[in-house]
Amino acid sequence: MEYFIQQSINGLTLGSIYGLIAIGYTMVYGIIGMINFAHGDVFMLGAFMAMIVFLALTTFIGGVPVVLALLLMMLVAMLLTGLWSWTIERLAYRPLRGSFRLAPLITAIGMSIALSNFVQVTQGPRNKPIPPLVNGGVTIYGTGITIAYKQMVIVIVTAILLAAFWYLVNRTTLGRAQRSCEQDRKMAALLGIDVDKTISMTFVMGAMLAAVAGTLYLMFYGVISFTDGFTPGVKAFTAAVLGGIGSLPGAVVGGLLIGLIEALWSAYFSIDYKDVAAFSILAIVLIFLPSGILGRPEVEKV
Amino acid sequence: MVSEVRNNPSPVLRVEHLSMKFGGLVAINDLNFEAKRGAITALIGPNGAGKTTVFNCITGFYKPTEGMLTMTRQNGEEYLLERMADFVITKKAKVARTFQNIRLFSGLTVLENLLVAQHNPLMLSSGYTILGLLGFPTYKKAAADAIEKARFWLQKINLVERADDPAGDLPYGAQRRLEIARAMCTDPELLCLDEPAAGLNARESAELNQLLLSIREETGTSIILIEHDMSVVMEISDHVIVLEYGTKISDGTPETVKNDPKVIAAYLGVEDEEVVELIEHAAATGSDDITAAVDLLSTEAIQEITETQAEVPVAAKAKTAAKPAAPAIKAGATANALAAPREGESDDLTLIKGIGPVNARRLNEHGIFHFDQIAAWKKADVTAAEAYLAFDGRIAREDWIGQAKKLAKESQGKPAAKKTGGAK
Amino acid sequence: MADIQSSGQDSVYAKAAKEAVFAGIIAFGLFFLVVGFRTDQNINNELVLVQRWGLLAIFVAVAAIGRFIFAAFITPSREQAKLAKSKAPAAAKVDRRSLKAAVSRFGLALLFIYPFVVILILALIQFAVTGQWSFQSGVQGSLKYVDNFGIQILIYVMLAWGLNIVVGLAGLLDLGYVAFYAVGAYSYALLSAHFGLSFWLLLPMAGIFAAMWGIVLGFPVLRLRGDYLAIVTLAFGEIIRLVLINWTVVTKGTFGISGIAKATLFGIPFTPGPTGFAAMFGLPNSGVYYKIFLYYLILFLALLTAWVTIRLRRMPIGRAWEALREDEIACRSLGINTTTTKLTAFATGAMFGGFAGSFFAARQGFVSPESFVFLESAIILAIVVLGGMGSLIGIAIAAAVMIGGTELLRELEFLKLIFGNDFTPELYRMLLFGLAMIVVMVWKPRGFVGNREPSAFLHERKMISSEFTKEGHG
Amino acid sequence: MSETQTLPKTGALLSVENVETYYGNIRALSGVSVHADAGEIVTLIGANGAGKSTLMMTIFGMPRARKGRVVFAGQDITQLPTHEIARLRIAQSPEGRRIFPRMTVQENLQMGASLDNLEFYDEDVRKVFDLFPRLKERINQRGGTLSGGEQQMLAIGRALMARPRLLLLDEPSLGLAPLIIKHIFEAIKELNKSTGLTVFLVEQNAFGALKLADRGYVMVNGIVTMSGSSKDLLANPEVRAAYLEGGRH
Repeated sequence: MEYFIQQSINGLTLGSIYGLIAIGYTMVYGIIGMINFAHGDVFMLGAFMAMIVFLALTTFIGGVPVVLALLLMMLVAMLLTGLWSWTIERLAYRPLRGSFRLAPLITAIGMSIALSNFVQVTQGPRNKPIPPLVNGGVTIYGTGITIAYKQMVIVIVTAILLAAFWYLVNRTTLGRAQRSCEQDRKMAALLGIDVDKTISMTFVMGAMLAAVAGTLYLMFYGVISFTDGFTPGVKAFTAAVLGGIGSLPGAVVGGLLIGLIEALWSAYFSIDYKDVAAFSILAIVLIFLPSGILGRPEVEKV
Repeated sequence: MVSEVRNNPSPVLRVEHLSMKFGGLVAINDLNFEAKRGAITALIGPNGAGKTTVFNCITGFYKPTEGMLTMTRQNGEEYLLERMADFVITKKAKVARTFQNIRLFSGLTVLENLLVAQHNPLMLSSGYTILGLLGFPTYKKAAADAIEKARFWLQKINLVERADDPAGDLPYGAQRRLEIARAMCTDPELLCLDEPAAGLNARESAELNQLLLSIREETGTSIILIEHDMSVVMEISDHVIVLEYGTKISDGTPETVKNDPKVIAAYLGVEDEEVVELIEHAAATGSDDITAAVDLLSTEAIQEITETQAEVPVAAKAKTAAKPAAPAIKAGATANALAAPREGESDDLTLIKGIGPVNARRLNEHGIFHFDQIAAWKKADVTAAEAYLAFDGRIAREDWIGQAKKLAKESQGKPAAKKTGGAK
Repeated sequence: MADIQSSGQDSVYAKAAKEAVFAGIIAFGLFFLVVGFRTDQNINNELVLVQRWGLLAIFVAVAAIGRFIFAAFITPSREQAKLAKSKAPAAAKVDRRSLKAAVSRFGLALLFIYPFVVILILALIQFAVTGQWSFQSGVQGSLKYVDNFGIQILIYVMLAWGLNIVVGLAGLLDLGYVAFYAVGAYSYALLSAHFGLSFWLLLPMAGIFAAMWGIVLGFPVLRLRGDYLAIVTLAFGEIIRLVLINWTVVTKGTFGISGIAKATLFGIPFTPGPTGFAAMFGLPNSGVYYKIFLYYLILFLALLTAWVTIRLRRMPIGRAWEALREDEIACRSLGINTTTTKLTAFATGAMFGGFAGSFFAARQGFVSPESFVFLESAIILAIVVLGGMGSLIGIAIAAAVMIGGTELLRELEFLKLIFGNDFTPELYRMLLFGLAMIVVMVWKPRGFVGNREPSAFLHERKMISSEFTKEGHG
Repeated sequence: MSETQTLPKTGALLSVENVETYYGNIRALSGVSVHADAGEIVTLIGANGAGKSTLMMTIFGMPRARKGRVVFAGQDITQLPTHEIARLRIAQSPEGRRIFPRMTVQENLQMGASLDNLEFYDEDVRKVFDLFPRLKERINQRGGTLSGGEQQMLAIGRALMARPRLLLLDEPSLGLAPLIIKHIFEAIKELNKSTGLTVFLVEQNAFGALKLADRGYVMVNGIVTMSGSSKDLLANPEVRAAYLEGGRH
């Protein structure tokens, strides 16, 4: 039982990161019906930015309190990753809006390839290790279950962000504009909503969450490389689809589920096949629930 | 063959206790009706009455919540449509359909659209592709036959010339016809048409009626059609079923349906008491047609408007309303109007750029049939014509008179040319 | 945009300058961290920052100047061209069909003589440089060109043509196509290693295995629509790769399987020994013959794919695929079983992937999961879309441009003379590939050849403009 | 066609001049001119597919007119982005209602309110609820779960939240019971009388629409074939014949 709980905690930590990235996929999909393949690489870019900010802090300022460092890393990464995402949308996706549906998918794949190779070219192909930021953890009294502080940071930051995000989407004008564009873009425009701007903001918000996920990922694993966009990206995408693409709570649920499946499968069966398990469960869920767990069933209009 | 079908009034389709619910919404509620073999059955009703949902149940796109749909083929085989997958219904039970918002394969050519419809027999003759791939002659012959069949239907719908153009490039009316021809290429015994006349102009509507009648005559196919619009239906259908809010409110011959107070109420958006009044009025005036009721209603409405505008005595207003006094429409407004076209044949006025079929027909109604008539128009005539066509300044701008002069000269010069021009 | 006409040149430049400044600021924000700093490892394996302000300045300047040129010159001229185009009467139509026929005939002829042309050209160059006529040196030198360009491009042409059946004709988005390529490659590698079966026997078997996998994977997922189908195909691609990595007992995992038997020319092996090809025809020993043989083999396989595709398009099944892409509901209303139709498309596409896979194994003599990553699926899909879905010629052109172009970058060693010895053009290969994908797509969203050729005609075969064709929902 | 178009009628709040609109290659409107003066109710009647809804959407630039122009309150809005047209306080209750299905009634109404000026919000909501008390009962229900009539009321209410100078209504009677239609039409009339709201009404239900409107246009296949005062059109035998066939000729 202890083992199970321990593994579940590990799974939830990982799942939180997936969930944060998955929100970016699901929001973009919800609003323009496009799979933003470059999102995983935007996440990787966010992690790189955080890493460079960290190095800049230690190089130019010296000892900075960990909390402050983490906050700064997150903020700068969010800001600049948001800017990247804004630019990507503006250059590679917007010109293709309303045309052929596969075209933006291809530019997204192209963007994904270009981004990861851009980082490789400018930052070099090797892994980038940083010294551990957050050490130690607590053992739950009377059990062997330990929770690392960095796990706590991840879960707490994710929870705070999700709450803030939920507020933004459900209680603010921007959020309302976004939801209206998601449900009926044409009608939203008829009501005076600047659809282009709203879509841009969606990309920026998704990228900001991915940047936070990147920072947390960097903090957790202590290393990042230019190829690290793909696997978490695909996992997060899987999470978004599993939860029901287009649904925000679905993305979080899907992320946590994928994290749990991975952790538990590695614990009880085989660590080698953890990804196979995640993908297989995705396929099985979709066969029985063709729109994911919390997705809206697609009504075929005749 | 056809007469045999006529004399045999067995139902081709029986719909019993059909209900369809979407969540809490009841789209169809305990619907019962029969479509007779070889007959044209019309399903009418206001928008949102559930007509298309009935079609979707018949053709298997929706599984009804309750009820039974029985299709009886000519060879006596019976099929329970509610239990069959959509494509099997077309393949085995021989029910074909068209769609309200035309669903052609817009990137395939007109011909290819008709070939796709012959998929199942062609699949067989190509030995499920394998024999065809190896170049067996059976497939070659079948493919040639399929093209011949397509050509037959293209001739029927008057689209042979455009066989090699993409279906998406056809004008709206032609797309509607093509969709019917495509459905016919599946050799159906029951053809379900969803608003086939929507968006067609008068001439196209008339052609469509001819096409449907000839389909019934020549192939013995039974037809069920959804129409929004009663007048089209009245011309060709043998049997009419009226739906409102998913419930059948009337069922019978066009004549009986037409005068059913419930139907009138559903279409005019008036309440039942008013309808009773209308019926009584109709009976009093001796008119058995719904138009009498309409006349009464509109006269009342005009009165109402006039009263709200006040000042002018009511009686006088009612009088103006009684005669068609729209300044826009004045029959014989131009000086040289004719009672009928000379030699019974009018020129094709649409050859004048800017007139178009609608205006040509309206001009005909006002006694203008020939190019030389337009060519002879004076300024006053132009003003009058513009008034009733609601075209301020267009006649002069587009130089109809100049065009008409030229065309009149041409048609006089070589009478043979007129024929070809008219045929276009 | 509309006010360009009225507001004159000055304001165009002013506007462009404003946009250039804006672009510069954006570029500064984008590149400030990732270009302005470089992270390097020091002797203790710790990361240190290297500052590169000069490079950052170049990036910002390029963005600003580029934007200025675009806003000041390119956009207005494009607007004008558009205006002129809409005003001018429809220009005389080029007879696209005869042009296309000419291109395809010429292309085919070139493909057949390509190895010899290469040999001849190289020999001539040799002759020009050294004054010695040495046919043999041409033969030796041609190895690289036949292999890296000829065979490499043709593999992608074949794969893209295979995927085209699924994506271009049936309109089903398959993001895991490389899985079938892997099935083909491993079928050949394993069966030839364990049972010693010959290439010619295993080639069709690999295709059949891949097709079977196509059906097995396709059956449960084909009722999914659109992007759900896309992600599940991606997942299956990944599952197969992961199984190949982890099922070490059979696949040897990431080490891969090496020493795979080569293909033979109907029993004649390409070995240096006395029974080998070279000895048999009295030629000096060389690896080139095998490459040339492989070149013709893949050319044959690719043309087989094209031939089958062309034939199938005129069969009911091919037409049903295209109809499915246009409108699935209408298909069902015409009595077409859309599930089996989709499955056949999936299986046929997979089969050609399998053929290509077994060829790949025979060519490399080595297979490992590394060759079957998602990126490969993405590249193949990109070629299909860039070429113009459904168009065989367009796809071939796209493969030649994209694959040939990136291969060409390997050849740019001379750039080292300019940028110094640290410069490795190969590093930029995939970066440029990705950027090219974006640029081409934004420039031509319908791909190089968007027109569709009808499968049957009554009077004359007219090309169908891409504005009418749809792309399917899946 | 010639460049010298007819001048807009003086005092017209909205004037659509010789507009041509295409969907792809298919021409949906071929030279349509209509106008609405401030304070009037104008109706456009015609059959399914005649192009009525296309005209409504063309006013908003979706799709954009290829020829002709749209002028609102003296300003040429033909090329203006859709959301900026909406911000000129032209509101539309479009074809098919287009309620946001996963937003509550209240949120739907909020969407209608001008985003940057919420000072009248409470007052406007109250007015809408006065007009359609049913909506008040359903305030926290999601749009998608409302009945057809309620959705129609919500669509009109949402349009009114923008404090429109011009209200475009596309088939408000579609699929509704006669009693509800009557109610909605009365509400429109009432608004027009009390606030001088200009209304442009598209209807298939020619009879009801003409009864309500001051003037009317008849549209057939993308062309306006008749126009005149409601009274005249009601008296016209062709229009009368069209009652039962939705204006087809």
